[in-house]
Amino acid sequence: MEFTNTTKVFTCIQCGKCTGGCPESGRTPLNVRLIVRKNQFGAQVKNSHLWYCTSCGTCTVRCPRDVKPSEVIFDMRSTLVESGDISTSIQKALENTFLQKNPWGRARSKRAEWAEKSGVAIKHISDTLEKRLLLSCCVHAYDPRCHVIPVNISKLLTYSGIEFGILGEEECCCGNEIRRIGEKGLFEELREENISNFNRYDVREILTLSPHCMNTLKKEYNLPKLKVYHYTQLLWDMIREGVVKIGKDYKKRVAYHDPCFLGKQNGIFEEPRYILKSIEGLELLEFSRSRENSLCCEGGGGRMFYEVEVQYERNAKIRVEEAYELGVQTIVVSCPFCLMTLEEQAVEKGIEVKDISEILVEVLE
Amino acid sequence: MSYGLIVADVRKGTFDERNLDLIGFCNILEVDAYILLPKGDYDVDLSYFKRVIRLNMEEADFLNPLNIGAIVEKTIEKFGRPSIIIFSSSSSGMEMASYLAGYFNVPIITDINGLSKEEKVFFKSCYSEKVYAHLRLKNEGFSVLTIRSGSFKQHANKKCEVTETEEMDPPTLSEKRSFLGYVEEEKQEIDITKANFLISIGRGVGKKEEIAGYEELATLLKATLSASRPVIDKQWLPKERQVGTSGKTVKPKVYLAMGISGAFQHIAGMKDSECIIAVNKDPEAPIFQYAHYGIIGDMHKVRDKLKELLKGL
Amino acid sequence: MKTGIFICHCGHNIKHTVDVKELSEYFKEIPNVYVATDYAFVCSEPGQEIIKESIEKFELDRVIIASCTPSLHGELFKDLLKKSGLNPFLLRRVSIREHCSWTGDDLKKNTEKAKKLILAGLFSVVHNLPFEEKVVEVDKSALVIGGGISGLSAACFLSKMGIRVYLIEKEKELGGHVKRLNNVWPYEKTGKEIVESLVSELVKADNVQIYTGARLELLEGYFGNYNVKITADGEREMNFKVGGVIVATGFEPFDPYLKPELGYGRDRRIVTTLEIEEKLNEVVLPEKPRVAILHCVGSRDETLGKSYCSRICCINALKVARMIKEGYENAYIECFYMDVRAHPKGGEEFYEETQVKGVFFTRGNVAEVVPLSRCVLIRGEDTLLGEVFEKEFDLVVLSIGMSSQSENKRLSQLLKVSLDKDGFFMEAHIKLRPFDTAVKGIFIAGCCSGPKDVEESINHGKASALKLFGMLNKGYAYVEPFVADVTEKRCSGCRMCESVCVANAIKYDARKRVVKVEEAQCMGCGLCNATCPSSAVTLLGYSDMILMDEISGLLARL
Amino acid sequence: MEKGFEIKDDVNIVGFTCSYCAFKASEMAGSLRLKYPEGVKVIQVPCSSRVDPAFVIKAIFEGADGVFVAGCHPGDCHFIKGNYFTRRRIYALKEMFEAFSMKGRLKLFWISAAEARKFVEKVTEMYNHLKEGKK
Amino acid sequence: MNIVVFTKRVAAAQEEELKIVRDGEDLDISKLPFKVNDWDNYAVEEAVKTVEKFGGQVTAISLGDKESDEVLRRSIAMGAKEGLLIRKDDPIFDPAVRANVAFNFIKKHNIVFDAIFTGVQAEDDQFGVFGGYLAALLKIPFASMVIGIDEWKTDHVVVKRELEGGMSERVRIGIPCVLSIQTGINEPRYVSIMGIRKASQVERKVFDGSEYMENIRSSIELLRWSYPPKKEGAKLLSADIDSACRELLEILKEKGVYQ
Repeated sequence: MEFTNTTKVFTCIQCGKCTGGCPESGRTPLNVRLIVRKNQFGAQVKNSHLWYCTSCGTCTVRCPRDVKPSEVIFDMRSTLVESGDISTSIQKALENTFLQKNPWGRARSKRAEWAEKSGVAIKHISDTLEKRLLLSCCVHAYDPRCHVIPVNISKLLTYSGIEFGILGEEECCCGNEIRRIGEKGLFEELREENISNFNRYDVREILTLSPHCMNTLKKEYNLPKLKVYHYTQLLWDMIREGVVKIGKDYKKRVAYHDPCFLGKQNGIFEEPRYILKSIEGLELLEFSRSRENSLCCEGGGGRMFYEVEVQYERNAKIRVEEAYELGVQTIVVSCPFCLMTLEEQAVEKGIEVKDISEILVEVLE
Repeated sequence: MSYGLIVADVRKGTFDERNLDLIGFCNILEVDAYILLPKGDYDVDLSYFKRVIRLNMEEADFLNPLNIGAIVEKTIEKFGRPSIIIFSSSSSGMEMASYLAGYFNVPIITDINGLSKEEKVFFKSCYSEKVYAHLRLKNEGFSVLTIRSGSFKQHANKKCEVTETEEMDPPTLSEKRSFLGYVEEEKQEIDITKANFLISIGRGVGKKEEIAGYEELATLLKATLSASRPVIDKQWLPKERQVGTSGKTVKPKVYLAMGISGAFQHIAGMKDSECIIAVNKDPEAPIFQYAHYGIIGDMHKVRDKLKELLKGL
Repeated sequence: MKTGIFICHCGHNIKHTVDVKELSEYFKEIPNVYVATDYAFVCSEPGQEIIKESIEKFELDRVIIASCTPSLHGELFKDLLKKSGLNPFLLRRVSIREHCSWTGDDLKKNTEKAKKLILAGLFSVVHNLPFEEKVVEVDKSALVIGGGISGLSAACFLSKMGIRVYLIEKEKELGGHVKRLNNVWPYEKTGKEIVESLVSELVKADNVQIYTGARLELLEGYFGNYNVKITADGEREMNFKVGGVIVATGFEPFDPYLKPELGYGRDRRIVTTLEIEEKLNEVVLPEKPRVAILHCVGSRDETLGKSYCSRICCINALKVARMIKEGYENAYIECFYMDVRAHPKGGEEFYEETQVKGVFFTRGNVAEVVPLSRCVLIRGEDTLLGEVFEKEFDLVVLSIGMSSQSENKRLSQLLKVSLDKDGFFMEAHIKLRPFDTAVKGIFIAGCCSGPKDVEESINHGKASALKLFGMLNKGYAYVEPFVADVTEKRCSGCRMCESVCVANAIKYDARKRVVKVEEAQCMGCGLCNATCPSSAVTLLGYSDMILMDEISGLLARL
Repeated sequence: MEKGFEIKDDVNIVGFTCSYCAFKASEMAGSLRLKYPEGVKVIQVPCSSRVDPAFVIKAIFEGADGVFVAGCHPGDCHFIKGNYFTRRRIYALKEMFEAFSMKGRLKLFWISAAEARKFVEKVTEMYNHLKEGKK
Repeated sequence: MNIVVFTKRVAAAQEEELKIVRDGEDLDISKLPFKVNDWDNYAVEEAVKTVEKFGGQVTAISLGDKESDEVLRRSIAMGAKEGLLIRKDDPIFDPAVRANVAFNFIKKHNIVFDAIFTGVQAEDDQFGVFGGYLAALLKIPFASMVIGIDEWKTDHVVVKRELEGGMSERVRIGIPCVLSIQTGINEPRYVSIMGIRKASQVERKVFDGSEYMENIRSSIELLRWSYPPKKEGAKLLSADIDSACRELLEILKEKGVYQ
């Protein structure tokens, strides 16, 4: 496939910073720098190479010339999407998202099924005063394992008297992954649907449960007046201000895994660590690659729906192995994608993977 | 008295078991069962039928939908009008039935899986088994029906005292469609999405050495081996065997999941299978929520037992 | 009024897309235009002769030259008018080359446009007044801000030339960054030695005042007469007067914490070039140390807002490599670079020598530095091989670049000198006036205007000093006559102009209840003119009448 | 002129350009032989803040289809903050223009001395916009 | 090579709980999302692929309410030249009626084609009749369950038909003909939203469906809807491995995957 280039690629100086930090380059056929180089000349790029990118954003964050290599990749993917030449699993995810507003194609009517598990009364956003919207990711909505996250957060909020509401079956995929897969038209539609929902219910702030949703709402929705934040930020505020009190200890060796979309792309490193540090007995360890250098779990950028050609050691496995060597008992995450990918590998090593809210719920007074 | 005309479901010289459903259907409706059969030595108990019409034609021509109209015309000429003409809901049965209905421009109901005799109402499933439609025929002449296999075979229990066998010459055969032959399935690359029967193994398999045993089991059962992501990640099986959102979405007739706990991404890739059988040590494994049948037990033991039974057979 | 219009062909440059003949014919018909003529090169000797003759012959009192843009040949034509006995401010230049013949291809349309442009000049030149250029006395003294290598060099030069020098330095000691360098390439001298020789010279001189721990608080006035207020040693306040200023505030080393992926501050095995140069002997290394040197840390990085090349860090990196190699013969040293820019003279040879000495060079901007217990792991791409590498080292040296001095922002407000987007002081013109600022009498020296190496900084300091000296030494200065002028009769004393004047040139006369303009201080922006509700303030040279009639000319219907 | 709906070929734009930036950019545009419509004519002012709203209005009265004021990028003013005054003044003036449905006929550009291409881009864009509007 | 493809817009019910309302008289599908019938999607792709190879054009026809325009836009985005909508706002349940309407439409407008492609069946009613019925009305040859087109000549095609038990047969069919396309024959291309937006610029002709309904009456009466017998969770086989395995083999036999 031939690709047209975006303007900024011409300023690339081929320094290799993108490739060097890329969680996929070097182990898969992906070489970010080479893709940018070829894109400058409109040269041939093997289609499959584009799909290794996990959209972790490392290249874009670090690029000294602000070329935004990941955007270059998304643009090139978009050419593939427009031509219809994409793998069936990606195709399915896109068609599902078009149809049911989630990539799994699960019924929209079951979007808020998790709410029944919470045991607390959850209001629709229209019935709230403060118009604080709790927005779940499609993963939270349909993956039974991840239901626990919205459940925990709504319990914590309800017990602390913080009002919030949900959209229920009107909730719709945020489109963060869709844009990264290259389906710009669909992203626009999702964005429009979401914005019209926010407007209809006069939403004032959005509590996002997934860093992916937070990222796109903050950076790609162009809603400057809307306050968007991640639940770890709110939880830390609640702990700091004594709204929730930690009453029990958690005697485990714990390592926190920085999600790409929360950490390196949005600079939220401290809040989750503050939360963990405020728990008695918990020993917080750090991975060798943490914070800005955190290792991507490979869940984003469409990789959840696409199986790459080559087989190689998964980052999640590398992560779990380091945790094992460090003697970590629990890997703590704050992103549903990380939870799914890491847990898959961690089970074998006997290491637990928990969402930060799960730990918090355990140690509350 | 009017009769039900069964167009036999035959293929490669065998008389398919599915025909029993057609006989059972006639029995419930209490109509005489006539059957149309092509040339050939079929292993069939003819006493089920009131009348057997042997057509002096090849099986392949018999199965050509372009001929069925003329055949039925000829039959009517000879034996009067049937009240219903029934086919099984097989690949060729459906093909012939729809063409025949159009030929006479008569009503047709396909894939009937139940009926209420008193009301003369037929049931057929719609929206992938989500609902049944209750349908009644209003026409005066005959209608064409196709019957889902397995729906009525238990009613194929009435024998006729007298079975008349008639030979009949075929009508002029259509030249617009001709049978060229069966396609010998060359041993091609495994495509798990096309397999009818998948044995899928998961993390529970434990060691690479165990894989061979499952390959053997699959061969014995003429099944295709697939796997969930952890097995693929370890490179114990090639990538194209992976079931799940990031692998392939499959819809086999039978999906035998062994040692798969049922992660969300995996379930999404196989939940539409017709019949899911799960084998897992953990009775709490989510896969049991999606399975039709379950065995709680060690997957290796089940494997070995099955192999033993199969070899013993 | 008697006006002469001279239209230049500029060879083919104007003629090929503007019908110059039609122009001169057209303007001949206009009343008060005594001469309208076109000529191949008006700026040539014969061209000038035509103008001179015409002025004399027709006793012209206004001259319009329609040719290239006014910033070219400015002095030439002014002098021509002076020579012809006409006040040079009665000349009006109209740009029909840069703004007309070169921007469109249609001869007809261009000719129409040129007509309007000349017409605008014709309409407005009527209001031009015969100004006299003003002369003021200058104080032969200078303020040097910054006691680094370029400030010291400038101060030494000025002092030697007999200019009184006030040198202020914000740190407790003079010498800046150079003082910390063990080895100044290519002098093979220590920085301390260089600095000390300059400082001792200054200390000996009797016309130099040095203030350390000092900071500029106020600078008011104009070239030749600046009032300065400083605080020294934290509290002591001082006031003095200087003729000119040299800004030599230098740079700040790049803060490597801004590149968190490089792990600075997380492990003592990750250091900067400056640190390693200062305390190489304090670093404990194995016998065969493995050392990685990372180029371009904090340079050429748009995402950090530092898109420039710091120029010195490649040589610094090479220097550090050589230093380590000298201390540890068996050291394995690998430099990771994007491009090696061995700028100064001899730099390329130095690079080659370093390669010969066994230092490896890998092209690739290191992506990540991960400190582990057994080593420091670096990850990046060898872009020439197209392969991703992970390599283990005992020491990682970050060759950090230069950032602009954070103090510059405050100073730029005080001095009214602009900063560029990177926070460095802006030159008046990068090539033609590299030591000047846009403010007369204020010069820049050294790294405050952008990264420079030691040699360049010294030269830059001296050059600035020389330029300032040249101006101060005259003893007097011309002041631009295009200043604001108040018509007292119209002034209502509302003082709005005073409130907007950035140059503090407008003073309120409480007795007369009107404002007046300190001509010497006025910068001539015209904001007051546009602000005055009663049209009492006029910016000479750009008066309302001039501009209004220029508008009419441009929009005239022919 | 007539009538508002008359189709007019030439569009007249008067630009006030600061001598430290936009005027220099316009000079450079010429030197680079960049093309822009003849209807665009510039007047040099010492600083964009010299532009009196009366100039703008006069230009419109005398038949200009559009007026632009071009100064240094905010923060880069030679006179330290002249262009901030310009910005405020032109914004106020723009509101007035909007009230008279003349939005688009007054523009404020930030063009540095180095941005010759931007100068051409901006004036051409404005020219085309106004020309469209005429039709 | 002119190919006409019939394509239908259906409710996507796979993931949903279907609600039977008004005492079984009606199905509530108002809240369901709608999409193109899966089989038809393959048929459109196969038609487009065929003309890409042999030239000609694809015409997509949909019989349904005005929203069915959506599947026409989609077909155009995939490569169909034009889209025709036979608009009939009340759903037609009886496949015989649908086929007769299509027949009348083709006759009335004298639509010329080399082949008509349809999906094997529609996801909603799952009759699987339309193609064969229409072929018989048109008196042209027909093949169903087509999983491959091996040869395409001026007067005939050779197609592969899927049979039971992993078998398939190859038949030769004269042109013009009707082919009912089975899923899996190809990999339908992805149609991006941008592609659909672009396709919307191609005009789709709309015809009033009732004009083709003269003298057509349905002989099938839809009495009511019911739910199938409730499916339990996994039925657990014996705890004893030996008997559990025997039971399992029985199930496999019953399902027809193992003899």
